[in-house]
Amino acid sequence: MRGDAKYSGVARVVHEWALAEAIADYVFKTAPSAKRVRVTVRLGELQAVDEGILEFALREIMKSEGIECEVVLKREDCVLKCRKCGYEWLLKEVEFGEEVREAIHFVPEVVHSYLKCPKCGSRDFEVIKGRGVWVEEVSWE
Amino acid sequence: MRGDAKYSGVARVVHEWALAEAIADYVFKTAPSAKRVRVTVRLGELQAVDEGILEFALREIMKSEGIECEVVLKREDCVLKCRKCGYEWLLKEVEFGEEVREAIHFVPEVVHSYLKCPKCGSRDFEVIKGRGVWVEEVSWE
Amino acid sequence: MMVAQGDPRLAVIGRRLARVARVVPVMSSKGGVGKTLLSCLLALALSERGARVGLLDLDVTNPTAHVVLGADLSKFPEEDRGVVPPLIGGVKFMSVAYYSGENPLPLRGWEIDNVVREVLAVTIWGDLDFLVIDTPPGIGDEVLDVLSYFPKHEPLVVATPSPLTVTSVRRLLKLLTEAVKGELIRVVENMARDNSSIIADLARKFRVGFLGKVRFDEGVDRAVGDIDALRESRMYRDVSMIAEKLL
Amino acid sequence: MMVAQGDPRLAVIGRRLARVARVVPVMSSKGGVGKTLLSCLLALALSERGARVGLLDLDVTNPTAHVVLGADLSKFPEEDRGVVPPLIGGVKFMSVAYYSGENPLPLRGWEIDNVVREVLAVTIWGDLDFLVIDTPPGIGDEVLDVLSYFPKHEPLVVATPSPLTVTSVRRLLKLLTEAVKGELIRVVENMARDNSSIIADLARKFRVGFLGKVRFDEGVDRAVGDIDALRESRMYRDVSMIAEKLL
Ligand SMILES: Nc1ncnc2c1ncn2[C@@H]1O[C@H](COP(=O)(O)OP(=O)(O)O)[C@@H](O)[C@H]1O
Ligand SMILES: Nc1ncnc2c1ncn2[C@@H]1O[C@H](COP(=O)(O)OP(=O)(O)O)[C@@H](O)[C@H]1O
Ligand SMILES: [Mg+2]
Ligand SMILES: [Mg+2]
Ligand SMILES: [Mg+2]
Ligand SMILES: [Mg+2]
Ligand code: NI
Ligand code: NI
Ligand SMILES: [Zn+2]
Ligand SMILES: [Zn+2]
Repeated sequence: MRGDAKYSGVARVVHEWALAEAIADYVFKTAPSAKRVRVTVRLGELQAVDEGILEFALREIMKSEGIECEVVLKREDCVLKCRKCGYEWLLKEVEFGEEVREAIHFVPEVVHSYLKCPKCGSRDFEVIKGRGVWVEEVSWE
Repeated sequence: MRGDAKYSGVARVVHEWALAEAIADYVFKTAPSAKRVRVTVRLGELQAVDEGILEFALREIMKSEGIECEVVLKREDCVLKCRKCGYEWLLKEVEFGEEVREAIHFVPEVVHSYLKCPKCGSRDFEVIKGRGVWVEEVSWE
Repeated sequence: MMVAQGDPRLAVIGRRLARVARVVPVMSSKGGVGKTLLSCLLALALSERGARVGLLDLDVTNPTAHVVLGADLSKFPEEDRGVVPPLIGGVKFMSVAYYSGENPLPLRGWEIDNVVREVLAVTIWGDLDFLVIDTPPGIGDEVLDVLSYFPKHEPLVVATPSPLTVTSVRRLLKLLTEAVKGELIRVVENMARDNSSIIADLARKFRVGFLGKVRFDEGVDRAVGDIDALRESRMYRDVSMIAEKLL
Repeated sequence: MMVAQGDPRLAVIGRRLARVARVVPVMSSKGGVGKTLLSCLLALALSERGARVGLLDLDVTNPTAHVVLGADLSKFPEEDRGVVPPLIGGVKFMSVAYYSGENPLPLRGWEIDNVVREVLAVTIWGDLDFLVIDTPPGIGDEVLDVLSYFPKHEPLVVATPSPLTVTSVRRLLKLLTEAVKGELIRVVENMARDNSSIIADLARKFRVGFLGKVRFDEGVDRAVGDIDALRESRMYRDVSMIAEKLL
């Protein structure tokens, strides 16, 4: 799910919940006995995860496990680079329709189905920054 | 070719010559008009390139192009890491026959045909350091 | 104060598969031996026998299982705390094709690995007796991901009795028998035309199971895209007998 | 004082291909359509017509061209300022199988990319009229490397008239026509059994060349591994006509 849906009702149904569970499981595995943690999550522009929903879901899951959790979300701009000709460009310069953005939201790599290098036309480009969800730091005492 | 063959005669026939040409072409492309360069090459333990032959070939090629070239070779130990179980080990701990070492010398990735993770048996391991030939630095004025 | 960083998706895969009893990746280093058709028919046949079945197309850069099943790609799967694979012919079917459509999806290996992680992290299978996985030819990221990320699995190796297939399948069996117990690996001969025993012998040599032959069925290509027609094909009857042995 | 670092192998590829007149990657996103057999027979047929021909097996994790040609893997290719591909049936043949033997070679995509770079950097082809390249199914690292590293190439797309192949080939043609001029792309129909025009129509739709049909040849599998027998097969006669059109 993308966009500015209201959190409370929607948070239970959208797919950001699954990503929040992944982050939660990552925290549980990394710090199995911690009762207070801080988790910093990097959110790549390409996947366009709904920050509000992700944060809400993560807090709910942590609360239900009795863990006090500080959530820090960091947006990362998406940079693309062509492996054929070396050209680098920003996702911001690209326009996609709503359908395509939704597809990329679920599986960011399908950007290769909808985008070509603006300079040479190759689809052999890399998302060098700003793909999706990454745990930048879990810290605990 | 591997091992301690004598340089002068052998250097013209072995495959290290092709790698030296690659390094030379890299230098020509990087610094097309330079007349004096210094090139630092990292040599991964896995490929077991003959340093003497490589250096000899590189000097010969550079000389024939009228370029003064300082060659610095750096050996890098080979470290392997299993993607399945996370185990890390050193190539030094592994024993291969002469045939296998020769095969790996030509195409280092075929190590996956002859080696398994000593802990879990998986072939899904990575050469995280010390694969082959890499130009660490070309510098010129 | 301790600190760690990494990919959260791998951490959740165990939870996603917690209620999946058996994982059956359908494999063969050779292309065109019938992995996709067999995966689809096997999933349908298991489901017809009352099993709760999921089917995952992991041939990421060339997905075709949706063509066999005639799946509707025009809308995205529903979301419910994750992505819920649509029911097709009684089977929960998941594929990257829902998102790539019929466009090319050229990907480098680490991008394929990313797709596999993403799909495994967000797909909500629920309770399954079988998760059947269609895989691509070769031994690249998709196949290594299946072997490395799934806590347990029972590979089904598809072979045809041609010399190039036998070469490829021998390499795959060597790899699989190193990592998985022989009794959990099973071989099926597909497109059998006579009573050659070359594939059965190969299975015996590697001490893995042999589930029998699926005969060459001239009509099956015409049934592609239509589940009812597939269920009436001769190939389906043969695959149903393989399904019986798996149950 | 300026500084740069990087992979030297990519810098030398142009030099290695400098005396190669035409590069013909044999492609098809679908497996089992006959890419390998066709690559081998095409190389043999071009060579028989007097062309200087190289054949490179880039199906890195599942090489099989050496099986078709009956190549001897027991010794490494000779070295002469690089690796010199052995002559087999008049064709300079290079494959990673010289080094991996018949062992499994499971590789991640970036490792495959490394193999391609290494092989392209050290193989000394010399003067060639044609370099034929066998490629794996899917659209992964090997295929992207061919499209990105070769300064020029003329893809030969292999298709069979089955619905799953048509789906896959359509995706590949879409990708290829974006990057390569239509007149440099050619389609061959393989394993043709009747006079269906589905593949010819597909080629027309994408405005690429259509080189004709190679008929299904029941006997060809028995000829695998024996160049003389291959040259006597009916498939070879059909492929020879394709070769004529390429010359
Ligand atoms: N038992 C069979 N009888 C007849 N045709 C078959 C049979 N199994 C597979 N095929 C055909 O072989 C081709 C390749 O099958 P596919 O399932 O796509 O193979 P893979 O997934 O291994 O590449 C398809 O056209 C399919 O219809
Ligand atoms: N024209 C043909 N007639 C009969 N059999 C063929 C023909 N072309 C290919 N084959 C057979 O089809 C199978 C797959 O061929 P192969 O060249 O390995 O395909 P690919 O490289 O596309 O996977 C082999 O068993 C081969 O002998
Ligand atoms: Mg890419
Ligand atoms: Mg590996
Ligand atoms: Mg398939
Ligand atoms: Mg092949
Ligand atoms: Ni969502
Ligand atoms: Ni050497
Ligand atoms: Zn470009
Ligand atoms: Zn391990």
